[in-house]
Amino acid sequence: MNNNKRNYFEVNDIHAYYGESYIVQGVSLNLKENEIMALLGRNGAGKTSTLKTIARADNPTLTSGEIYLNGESIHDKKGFEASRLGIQLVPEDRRIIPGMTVEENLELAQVAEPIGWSIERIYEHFPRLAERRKQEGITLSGGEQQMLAVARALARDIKLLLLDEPYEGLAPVIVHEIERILLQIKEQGITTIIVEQNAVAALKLADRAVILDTGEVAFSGTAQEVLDDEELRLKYLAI
Amino acid sequence: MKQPKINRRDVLKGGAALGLAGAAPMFFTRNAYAASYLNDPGNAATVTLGFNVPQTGAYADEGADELRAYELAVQHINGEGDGGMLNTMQPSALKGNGILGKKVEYVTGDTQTKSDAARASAKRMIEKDGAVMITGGSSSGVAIAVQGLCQEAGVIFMAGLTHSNDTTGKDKRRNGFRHFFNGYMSGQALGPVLEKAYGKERNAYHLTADYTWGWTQEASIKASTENIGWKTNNTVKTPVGAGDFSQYITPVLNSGADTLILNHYGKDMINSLTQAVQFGLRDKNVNGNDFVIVVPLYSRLMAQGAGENVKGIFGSTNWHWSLPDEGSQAFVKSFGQAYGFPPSQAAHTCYVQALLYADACERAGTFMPCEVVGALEGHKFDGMGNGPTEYRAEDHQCFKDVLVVKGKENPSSQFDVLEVVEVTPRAQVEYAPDNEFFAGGDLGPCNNGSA
Amino acid sequence: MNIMKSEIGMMVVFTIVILTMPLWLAPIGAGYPDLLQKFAIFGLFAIGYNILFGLTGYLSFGHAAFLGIGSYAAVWSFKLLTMNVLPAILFGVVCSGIFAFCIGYVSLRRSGIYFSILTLAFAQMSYNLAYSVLTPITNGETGLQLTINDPRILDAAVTSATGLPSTTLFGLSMSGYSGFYFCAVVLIIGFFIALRISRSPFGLVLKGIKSNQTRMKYTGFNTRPYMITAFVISGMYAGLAGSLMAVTDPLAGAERMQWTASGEVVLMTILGGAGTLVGPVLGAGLIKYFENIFSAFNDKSLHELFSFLPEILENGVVAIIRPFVGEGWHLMLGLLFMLIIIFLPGGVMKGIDRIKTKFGSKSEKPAEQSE
Amino acid sequence: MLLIGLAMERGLIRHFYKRTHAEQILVTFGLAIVIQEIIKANFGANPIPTSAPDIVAGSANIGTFLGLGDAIVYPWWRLIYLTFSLMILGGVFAFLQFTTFGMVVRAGMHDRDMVNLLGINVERRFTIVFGLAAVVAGLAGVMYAPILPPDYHIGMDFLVLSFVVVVVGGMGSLGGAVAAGFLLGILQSFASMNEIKSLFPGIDQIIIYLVAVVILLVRPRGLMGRKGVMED
Repeated sequence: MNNNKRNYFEVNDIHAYYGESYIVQGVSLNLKENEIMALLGRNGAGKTSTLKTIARADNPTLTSGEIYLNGESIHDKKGFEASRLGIQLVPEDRRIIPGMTVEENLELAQVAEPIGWSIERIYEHFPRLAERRKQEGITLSGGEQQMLAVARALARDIKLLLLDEPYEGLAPVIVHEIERILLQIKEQGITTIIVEQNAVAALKLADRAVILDTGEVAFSGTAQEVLDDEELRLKYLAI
Repeated sequence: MKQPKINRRDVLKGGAALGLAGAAPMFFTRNAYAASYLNDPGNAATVTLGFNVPQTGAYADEGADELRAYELAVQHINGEGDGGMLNTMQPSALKGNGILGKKVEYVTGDTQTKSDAARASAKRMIEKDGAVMITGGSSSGVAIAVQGLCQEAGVIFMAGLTHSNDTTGKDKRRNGFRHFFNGYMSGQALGPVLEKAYGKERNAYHLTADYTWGWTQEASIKASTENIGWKTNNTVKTPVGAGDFSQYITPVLNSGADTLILNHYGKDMINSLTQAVQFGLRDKNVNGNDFVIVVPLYSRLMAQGAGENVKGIFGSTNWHWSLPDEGSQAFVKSFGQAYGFPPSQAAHTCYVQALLYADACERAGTFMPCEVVGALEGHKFDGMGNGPTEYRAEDHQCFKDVLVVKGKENPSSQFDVLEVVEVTPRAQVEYAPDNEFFAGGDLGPCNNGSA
Repeated sequence: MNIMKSEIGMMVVFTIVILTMPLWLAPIGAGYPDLLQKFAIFGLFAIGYNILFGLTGYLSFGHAAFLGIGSYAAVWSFKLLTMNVLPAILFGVVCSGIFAFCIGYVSLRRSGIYFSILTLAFAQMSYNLAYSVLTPITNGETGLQLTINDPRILDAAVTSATGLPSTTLFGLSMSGYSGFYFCAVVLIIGFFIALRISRSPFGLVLKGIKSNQTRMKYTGFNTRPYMITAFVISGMYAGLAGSLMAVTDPLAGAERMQWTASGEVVLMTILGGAGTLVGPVLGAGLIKYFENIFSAFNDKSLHELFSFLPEILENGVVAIIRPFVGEGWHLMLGLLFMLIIIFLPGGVMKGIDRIKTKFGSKSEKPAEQSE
Repeated sequence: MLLIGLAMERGLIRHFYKRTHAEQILVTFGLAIVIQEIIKANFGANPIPTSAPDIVAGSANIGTFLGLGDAIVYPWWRLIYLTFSLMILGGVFAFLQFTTFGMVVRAGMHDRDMVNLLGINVERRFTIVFGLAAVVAGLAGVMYAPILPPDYHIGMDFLVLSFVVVVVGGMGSLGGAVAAGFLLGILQSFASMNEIKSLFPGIDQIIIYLVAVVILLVRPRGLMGRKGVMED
């Protein structure tokens, strides 16, 4: 093992398919511990697919490339193994499990080792969830569901947090609240990749930024560089 | 085997199709090579018979037993084995050298107990394998469907197990023959026995499989029991394959009936009987009568399936292996030697049908269907297990003695589940060809088919 | 492979292959009229089914009902009107079309498995009623047959030697090979129509529904009329197949409508390759071949088949094969399903595709492959 | 039964979780045919009579017991069967509702992928569930044998019906399946009454399917079905 030569988190030239369609076409990334990266790009650029591939979800299928986290190989693992190694995905559609209460949704995250925050601690940080603990998860409002999805990730031990469109479809007031939560997470020093349509909001949180275009990396640099380079933003982000 | 040949006709047809597409068939209809009748074996050394039996589905065991009987019959006709009923059949023109000097070959098919599949399978035997006669089957629907097909195609059909009045009633055909008895005969045979055993004062409740066979049997049994003075409390139709009959059995308990008649066959009969016994019907006493159950059509295979529950229950059957006559014993012996257990009534009727057909061809001196029909119509024979028998010319139904049987109290083996109570003489089950249960059909002309 | 891309080329190849079936199927024992007719008829049934399932992805589990209705309608036409097959076919197609509209109108209110169950329920109701209560119309278990005394008001008093007149196309008897060629021509026409449908704008809409119904709805597109049309068309194909069954063999039985019959066409389509044009025909042929040929083997015919082998080997081979044929042909069929579904998820057509790509020839996928 | 179920799942079914529902149904159907034929080859096609233990033979006179006269009789074995199935039902319900394992299974039914991404090996748990399902079905079969003598084809008779019951009840809802089972059973018995049949001939033949249609039209996901199950 040559752990020391690798970055904390490293993605080398991954390729992935949804059935027949070639969707991630050779993406490479790397992150240092405690770093936050914004993964940007237009609709269909392959951002969500990249996150799902890293989390080793059932779809898309990874065909080649390597993923390492903290010296452990991820590309040869299944989804549940990746999660046990510390990769936690907060999916864009939140994926709160229907038919289960808020609390059960959190308990579900603590079935498998290793466990992160205790449920009490989560309730302390998210009093709104504590109030609704017996309510069915999917009956919550959009913002509350997003909170629950983040909380569910925190209930597991996180080495790498993958946030997919945390602000999507939320009213501006709620966006602020989620933003506050994400800032708290940043304070915790959790290594994070955030995918967001709202590039400015993401770049506020991020240290570094990567822009994807049609399944490939088009730019890689600091968050500030993207904020400063209007041409780049126009070309790839249309802002 | 001769089947995978490409003969000149096929090649011509293929070629014609290439060139002429849709118009092609005009030139190559079957009449191009005219012969006197369909599938004429001509100068060939062999003749092919088609055995069409259920190999899959609920009657697969019955079909397997029929096939065993056919294989045995072919051996005997060809002069192999111990000859079985060939030695007891009277009169017999069979010489043990095949039929008309031709060795008997056979092809087999699966009816699946579905009319469509049975017809497809019979058509294959006729069109591809050149069968001159089709026989077999284990249900009336299939028998009637295949009989119709054989009539249209122009080959002889010797029905296997089919008990519906319609087979030789409203759906009778000139090219089709039935050795098996029918629902009406069951009723006629059972009536007196039931009267003797259970008296004149009975109140009967019918559960009837809701399709043609069930209806004809119900009507036949109802008529004959009402004839001996019984009342009919109710007649209830049950869906075929209902599985759980409890919702039909519970109303019987409070109906005031003291007799349950199960017009079911196969799995339905096994299930309804088993469940009726479980509901304690047989332990009841209604109007001073012990409650009794009657199963008009018995089959040994079904009786085996119902196990203990058949004990003491009356029914009728076409034939049973325990019959002491010479013919039955000869058949049971050769069947037992070949397969290690006694034959079922389905096996018996199929075996007999095969022999009767062979004998008729021998007597007619040809395989030509119309001549064979002539040889079978009105043919009287004996020594085949049912006493003196006649193939009545008017409807192609065999008239012979019918067995009334009862579930045995102390079976000595798994095959010994029925005991013969009475051999009802033929005169008692005979009826006029225009009997109301059989009216409406027409044999029509016979068909030699076009070669 | 360009020939497969042009419609004309494809039609020519298909026509030749179908019409020469008696020739090239003879060596494998399938070159006799009844089985050839069944190939054509079930091919047609499967093509029609594919218009619904292959294009839209809606899995109907009750399509056999339309087959049965087509058969009953055709036989009634023979009984009441004339032995000519054209009115019978017309009548069969129209009746099944009307039924398909009624059932489709209700069933298409749901999608996915609920749609499947609704169609299954309708078909099972039809089957149960046809088997028992509707016996005056269907002749129940026995099946509806012609009788000598049928009125046949349009036919002059024709009496045939068999006692029963046979079905005809203006005097040409529809049994035997002429029956096959008639079915084959109908199959070719049906295939052509299906080809045009799948490449028409209508076909594209259906494919769009398959890939994403919700998205199409969001774009303000009302998919329902398209779905109903597809359902009715495929029901009419089934009715056509059903009436052809009656044409080649004038009998209509209730078991044609049972769920197992509906299941059969699903299997045909999937085995051959759902969504492809040729696949369903291939699947239909495969299943009918198994049903008719494999079930016919017995000890004797097997020994004859392998008599070219030395005796010990012969007995060995027969002993191994025996459980899978004759009364065991269902076992063979079950294994075949499993093997194809496990190893060739796209059906036989997909398998052929794979072989093509494997063996060099950088041919593109045939255009009709929708996936 | 557990072992057969586990073997089936490990060997075949698990490879199909990612396939379409149609393929899942087809492959299990193919397997059913194969198993059925193997049974036929070994035991024949005839039903095999199976009697209940002698000690519980006969029938209970419920009527007398409830003081309603002696007109209501019910076989002991059916009563035992009823009690037993209620117990099993209760057991399965408790298992699914009150254990962590059950929670995971319920969650997995709705969203396999997400549960997987929470570090839970869903596949392994589904294997166990499949095995348990086989055990429950097997127990049902064993208990039912004295009522319905088993033959090789018996599975097919129940296949379509159980499919309809599950969907009408609502996919993924145990309560729904139970409710639908009771509802259809009672309606079937009701429709089998002579009074009803004389009013609507043949109603007993179609009542189950008729009710299924009505329920699915009124309640799109069955009696207690939930959004999201089996809809992808």
